[in-house]
Amino acid sequence: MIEDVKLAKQIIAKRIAKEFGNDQIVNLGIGLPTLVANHIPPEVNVYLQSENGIMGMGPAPEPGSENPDITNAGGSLVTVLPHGSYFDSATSFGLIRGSHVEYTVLGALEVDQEGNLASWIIPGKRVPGMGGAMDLVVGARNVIVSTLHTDKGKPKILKKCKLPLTAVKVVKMIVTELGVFKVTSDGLVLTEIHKDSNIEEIKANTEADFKVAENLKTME
Amino acid sequence: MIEDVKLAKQIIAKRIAKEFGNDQIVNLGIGLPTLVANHIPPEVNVYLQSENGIMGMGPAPEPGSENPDITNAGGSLVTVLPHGSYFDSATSFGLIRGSHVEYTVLGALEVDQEGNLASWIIPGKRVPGMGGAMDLVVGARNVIVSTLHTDKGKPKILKKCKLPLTAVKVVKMIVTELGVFKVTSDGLVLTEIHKDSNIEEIKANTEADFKVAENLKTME
Amino acid sequence: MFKKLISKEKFADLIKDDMVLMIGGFLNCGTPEALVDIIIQKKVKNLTIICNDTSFPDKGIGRLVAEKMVGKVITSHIGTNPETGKQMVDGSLKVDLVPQGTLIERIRAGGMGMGGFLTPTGVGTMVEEGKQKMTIDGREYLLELPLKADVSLIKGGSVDQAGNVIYNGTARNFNPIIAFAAETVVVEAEKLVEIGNLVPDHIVTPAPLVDFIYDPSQN
Amino acid sequence: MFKKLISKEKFADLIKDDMVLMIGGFLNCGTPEALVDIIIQKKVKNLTIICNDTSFPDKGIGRLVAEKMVGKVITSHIGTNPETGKQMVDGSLKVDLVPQGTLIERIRAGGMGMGGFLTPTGVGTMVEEGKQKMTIDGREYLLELPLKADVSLIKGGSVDQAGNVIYNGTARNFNPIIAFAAETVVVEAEKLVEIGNLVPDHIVTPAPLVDFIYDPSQN
Repeated sequence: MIEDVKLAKQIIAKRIAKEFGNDQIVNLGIGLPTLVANHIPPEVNVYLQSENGIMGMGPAPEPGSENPDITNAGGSLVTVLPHGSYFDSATSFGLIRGSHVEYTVLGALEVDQEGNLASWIIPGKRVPGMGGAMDLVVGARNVIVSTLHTDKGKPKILKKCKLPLTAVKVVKMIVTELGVFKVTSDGLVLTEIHKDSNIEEIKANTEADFKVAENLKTME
Repeated sequence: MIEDVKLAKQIIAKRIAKEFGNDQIVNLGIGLPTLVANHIPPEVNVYLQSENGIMGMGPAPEPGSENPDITNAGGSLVTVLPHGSYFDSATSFGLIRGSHVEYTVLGALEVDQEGNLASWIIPGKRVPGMGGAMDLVVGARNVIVSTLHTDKGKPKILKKCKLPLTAVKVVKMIVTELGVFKVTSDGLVLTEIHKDSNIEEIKANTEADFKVAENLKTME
Repeated sequence: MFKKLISKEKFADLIKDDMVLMIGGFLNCGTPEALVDIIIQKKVKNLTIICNDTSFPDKGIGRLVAEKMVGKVITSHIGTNPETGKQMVDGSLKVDLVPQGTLIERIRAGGMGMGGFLTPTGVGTMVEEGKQKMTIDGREYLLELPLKADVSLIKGGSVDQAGNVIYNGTARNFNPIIAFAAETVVVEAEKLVEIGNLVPDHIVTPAPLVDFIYDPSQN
Repeated sequence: MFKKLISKEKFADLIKDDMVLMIGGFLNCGTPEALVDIIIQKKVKNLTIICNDTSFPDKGIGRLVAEKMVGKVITSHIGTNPETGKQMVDGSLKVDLVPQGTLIERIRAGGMGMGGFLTPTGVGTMVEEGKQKMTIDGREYLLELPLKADVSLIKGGSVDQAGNVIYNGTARNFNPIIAFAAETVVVEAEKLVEIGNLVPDHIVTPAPLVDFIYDPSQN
């Protein structure tokens, strides 16, 4: 098990960044998914979209050049690239619902082997609201869940989500610090494994049933 | 009967222009309704909207300053006022369907005493399509029909439209060269009469039943 | 012509107990804070607020919640304002949680005369409770209904004296859409300009949608 | 990066018999005429065209009709093009007439992932034939379904090398909406500019919606 949480998150972010292609729209959720931006190769022109109404989001502003009217969906100050643009929320969710967003990357409270996702509510305990997550996971062409493999030692990849769902059968890929799973019509498949992990460790920390891909690769 | 068609149209246009108030959005149909613009008092700031995507439409351009990218819904070259703006067709019909247009003024093939309107098709003979008319008459707060009282001697204001309808029970006011009718829950009411006409003439040329308002006024 | 400028007092007169307000903004960005200030000073009661989120307790819409002026909120996210959650639990504030894309589209439907729309968002989740489900071309959708308000409060970037609005950056968010969906629309102008200073191709909210302009620098 | 410029030949390769095309424009304004020229030179067959109107026989979309390249048109108005009416009567062209506001909203629904929407337009008329009617809050509406296309052809005013578009005046019309609703989007640029020359607040069509840019001045 990779115990260093910071390192674990870097492993996940770095791997996810490899998925993106030129001219694609990508929406990165708050928290761990935000780190993915740091790993996108400079030669790949990804349009980072944030649901509050920005396309072509750039990095955080240099000190002294902050503009309070340029933020991301987490409320953090950001910048816009020279080929970026702004739009209203209806247009922003038109892009999202209309499958113009190629990848949405977000965290999970639970995810299961059918691709169901629970990420927005712990009834009686934590009710932040779904924000834009339900639209994002239903609308984006590819939903990638980025998550630490376990939460306080308990598996997060389950046979069946127990918490209220964000959406049904939408997740295509799950990336943890231990490996990469694809959700297929044939069930969950482990396609990549981190060099410091092994299949026994992953089995012990995963509730879901999964197959191991014949051509299992090393996660990089 | 006012035989001079040009004069008749001027009478109609002049009367309709009196309806409009400050800061209201008005959509004028092609043909006779377009003439209404010439009679709007300069102290009243009406926003002429055209469904192709312009707000605050101005008069035809001066020769030499035509811009092919500034047209009205009839395809004529127009101008935009300094407080005008442009938008896409979805926004334009959002304004229309959402009751932001105070008045729509349009012609009729037939109009009836229930406020039904037929204006878009003569089956087997003339099928131009409805264009934006169906949305306009359903969405605008007030539908004014501007029409010559008869077509080749035949009444246009009927008991019941015979041609396929543009919309059901939407017309609020009918203005012809002979007078002004309001469509009320109590039926058609003649509220104004042109000085050169009389009630007998209007009765002879109107198929619809109508009442004469107690305080019948002279149309001006 | 073009007498849309409104004073602090006249704006305060517009806002009454039990009203339904739409307020623009996304967390800390694009909310007409000066208009919120005036509402707070007036101490109105039992507002219904339709907004993207309830912001923070000391910011934007969050302040109206913290001042206990809100009876109901229709929103997509309350997680950044613990006060909203507290009042929801103690029963003093009713919270309707709506997916963000559905929320803005319901407002658009209200402002643009639609009776509703079909969205795939929320199918198979708690969101579908009580809603009509329809299958179109083999895919399930929820029928979502329009939202309207008495007053919309929007934050404009550059606003001309006629009421045309251009927004700054992501301060745009809900603002141009809620401008369609209320009986009365008030814009708080970041920068008030003369007519003719805005390019018609760049204008986002056409002037006649705006009833009143509030210029904080003149108040 | 930003290699979206397309040649006459490459654009011609994109367009094939039996395709569904959306084409921007309103009568004589805002149609990508140079792209239409290329299609006419290629002599394709049996296109389905989704557009506001069929323009005039010698203009825009009307030319495709006059050249008998269109098997079906979904549009709101054909009255300015006698050729459309003639082919409709002789049975060689199928014409679906749709109210203009419903047409553009169906395209928007297609491009923005809605399963349909409820409009009051057309209730009680021929337009309601075959459609589901629903009553919401005591008012009747028609359920209208989304439209999509294989390729959308749009006319841009100022277009940057990344594909961001600002439109000129009323040449905007259907263009920004059809940019959402097709697998492939080609913009004909009135004026091609360098990246950074357009203000992000003014951009109407965001770059990643555009797949190809055609610059008539370079062809």
